Amino acid sequence: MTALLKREILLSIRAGGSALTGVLFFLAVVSVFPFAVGPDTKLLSHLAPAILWIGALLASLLGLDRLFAQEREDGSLDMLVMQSHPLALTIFVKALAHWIMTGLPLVLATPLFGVMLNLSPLGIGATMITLLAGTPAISFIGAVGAAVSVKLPRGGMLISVLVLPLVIPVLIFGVAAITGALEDPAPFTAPFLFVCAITLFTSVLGPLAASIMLRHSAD
Amino acid sequence: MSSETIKPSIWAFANPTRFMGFANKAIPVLVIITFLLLAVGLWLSFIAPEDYQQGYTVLIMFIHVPAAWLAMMTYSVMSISAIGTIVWRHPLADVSLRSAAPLGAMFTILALATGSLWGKPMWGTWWEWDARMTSVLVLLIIYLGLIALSKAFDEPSEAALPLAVMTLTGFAIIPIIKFSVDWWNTLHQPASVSRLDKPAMGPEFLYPLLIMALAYMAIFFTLHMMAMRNEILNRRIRTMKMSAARKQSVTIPNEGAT
Amino acid sequence: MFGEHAGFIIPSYIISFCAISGMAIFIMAQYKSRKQELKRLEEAGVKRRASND
Amino acid sequence: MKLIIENLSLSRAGQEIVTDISFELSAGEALIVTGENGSGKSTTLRGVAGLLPLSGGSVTLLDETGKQFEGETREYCHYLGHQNGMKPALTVRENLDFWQKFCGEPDLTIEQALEEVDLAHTIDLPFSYLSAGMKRRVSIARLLVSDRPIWIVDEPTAGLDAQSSKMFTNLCQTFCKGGGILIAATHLPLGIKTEKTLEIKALR
Repeated sequence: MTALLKREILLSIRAGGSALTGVLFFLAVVSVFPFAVGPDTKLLSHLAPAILWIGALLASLLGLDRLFAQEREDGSLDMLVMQSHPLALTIFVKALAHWIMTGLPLVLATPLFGVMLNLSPLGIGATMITLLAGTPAISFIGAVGAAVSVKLPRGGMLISVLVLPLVIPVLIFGVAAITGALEDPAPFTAPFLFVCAITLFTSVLGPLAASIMLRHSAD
Repeated sequence: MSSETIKPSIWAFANPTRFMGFANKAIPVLVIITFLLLAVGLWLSFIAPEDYQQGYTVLIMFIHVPAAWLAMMTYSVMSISAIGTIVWRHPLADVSLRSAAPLGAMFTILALATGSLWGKPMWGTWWEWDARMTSVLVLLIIYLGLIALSKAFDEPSEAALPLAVMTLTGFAIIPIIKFSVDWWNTLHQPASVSRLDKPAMGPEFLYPLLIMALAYMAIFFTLHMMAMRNEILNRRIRTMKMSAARKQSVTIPNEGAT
Repeated sequence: MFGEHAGFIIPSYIISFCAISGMAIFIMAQYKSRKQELKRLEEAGVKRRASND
Repeated sequence: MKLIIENLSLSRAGQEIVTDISFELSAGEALIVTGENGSGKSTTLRGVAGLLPLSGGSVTLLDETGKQFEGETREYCHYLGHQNGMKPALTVRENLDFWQKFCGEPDLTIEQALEEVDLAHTIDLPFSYLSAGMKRRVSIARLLVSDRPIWIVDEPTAGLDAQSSKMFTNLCQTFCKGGGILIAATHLPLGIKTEKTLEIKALR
């Protein structure tokens, strides 16, 4: 399994650097917002947690459509499925690698974009922690979408449509936790724990559901 | 398979070889010029008097403004290279475009970083979404996008045309970005960097600035030529490896007989 | 030296220096490794010109 | 060791592709599957490899004492389909190394396996640099780096020249002599003594 993780990471570094592309997309989304809402610093800093979360959400969806489709096209999927390892574990590792190469760079880039959006240091810290806890869930839920649409020639759009509604809870609690950290009456811990719970829950359920899909979508 | 897309007639080694010879001679000269210009520029910068408004932060200007100019100039070099790729399909043009992109990104990042370090004491904020800064940020995104595009292809020669077309498309956006100062409402325009561009700058600031700009240009041309040299070597290694794979497979029957 | 804003002036010079010299060092190191690889390949008997046969 | 296929039926999109296929193979035996295009050769092989749900029948793998092997039959199979299952961005070594580690049961080293398919000199080249035939040979080398008692190969010599096809038949012979079970969809005479054939006729 470490071999799989190593291969996935190697692949995403070689093939055009999906980590760079993800952060770049994040940067593009974040810098589009001030064009749309205007350069009002106060407004931007108020919106910053939401902007960062939406940017991270959209950037995390990148590359999900290739998660299994590419394996299927080059024939690797057959061999991945045939081995004695639990298929769910294989999928878990693939989703984890996807997160390491797209989600994690986003978390690391957050301070920079936070400063640009005039977010306070506390807010930046809270955003980073919630993103760290929340973005894995996107990869795990995304694995289900990727498995469902593995045979479709243009699964990319469909995956986004399928996955986005499912990750809304993560978004709700993630942004709620940041608000909780910044404004006094609102709590931080409760929504943050919800984010963690969703991630843990999906880390088991996502790969399991995806493994059932992949087993039966073989042709 | 993929090697058939390399056309030896176009990729005739005459031109790149001549370029390599030229670069090997030119680079030492360029390095010397760069260091001389930098020495003079820095010396002039540090003996420049304190600005009555900006204090010593005017020192940041001597590295900030050249970086911003170079960020634009690099893009122009890339656009000219892109025309070379599109019109003449000249392989050196693609090499030039590819090697310039990381340098352009570096200068853009430097312009943004030093601008940010200048803005904090002057305006009290690291970042402001004013037209000038945002437009430079967009330029950075374009640079990074082009770098990502250049690395996305398995076969570098296939990337040449898409890269050139994207570069030129990006260039069409640059004037739009420039005019965004007028079109896009910005709260910060009067206090923006553009204030320093006014020609009414005193000679005690103008000369160091111009020399530093020349030094930055020399840095760019030196590094660009060195990076082009690397890229040409890269491609040679690639073709050699590919022919290595073929070559030995031809000789295998003899080995197989033993 | 450099008045009250030295904390901004010095870092901006340091960043510029680090970025440019870092880029230069990277390019030079790349040149060296490319040269070595080329030499290795030539010693292994690979021709530079891909004679299309 | 004995591989028993009984009354195998497979369907795709609700349509029966093959029905009632039965055969038995013991250690060292080879089965050549023939048939016209579209007769369901690939489907049969994928069914045996556990890549398609069976619509009827069974695939069982018994050891010498007649006891069933632990786990699914597919875990004891190497499958070589139409695609090579290699990543163009990785080198030949990285590709094979991954499959060796992922499949477990290491057999030949990567260097030895590549030597077998006459590609030792490509070990550090990116997979994408290779020609189609060489790519195929690398994926044949994959069968050698991990130990599996059953090989299921679908048109293994597609894209290979005469020389390389010969090399592949040699490898198959060695594999069968060593007690392996080989199922191949191919038009090539494999020259294995204990060779059975199965002709699949298209339904409908």
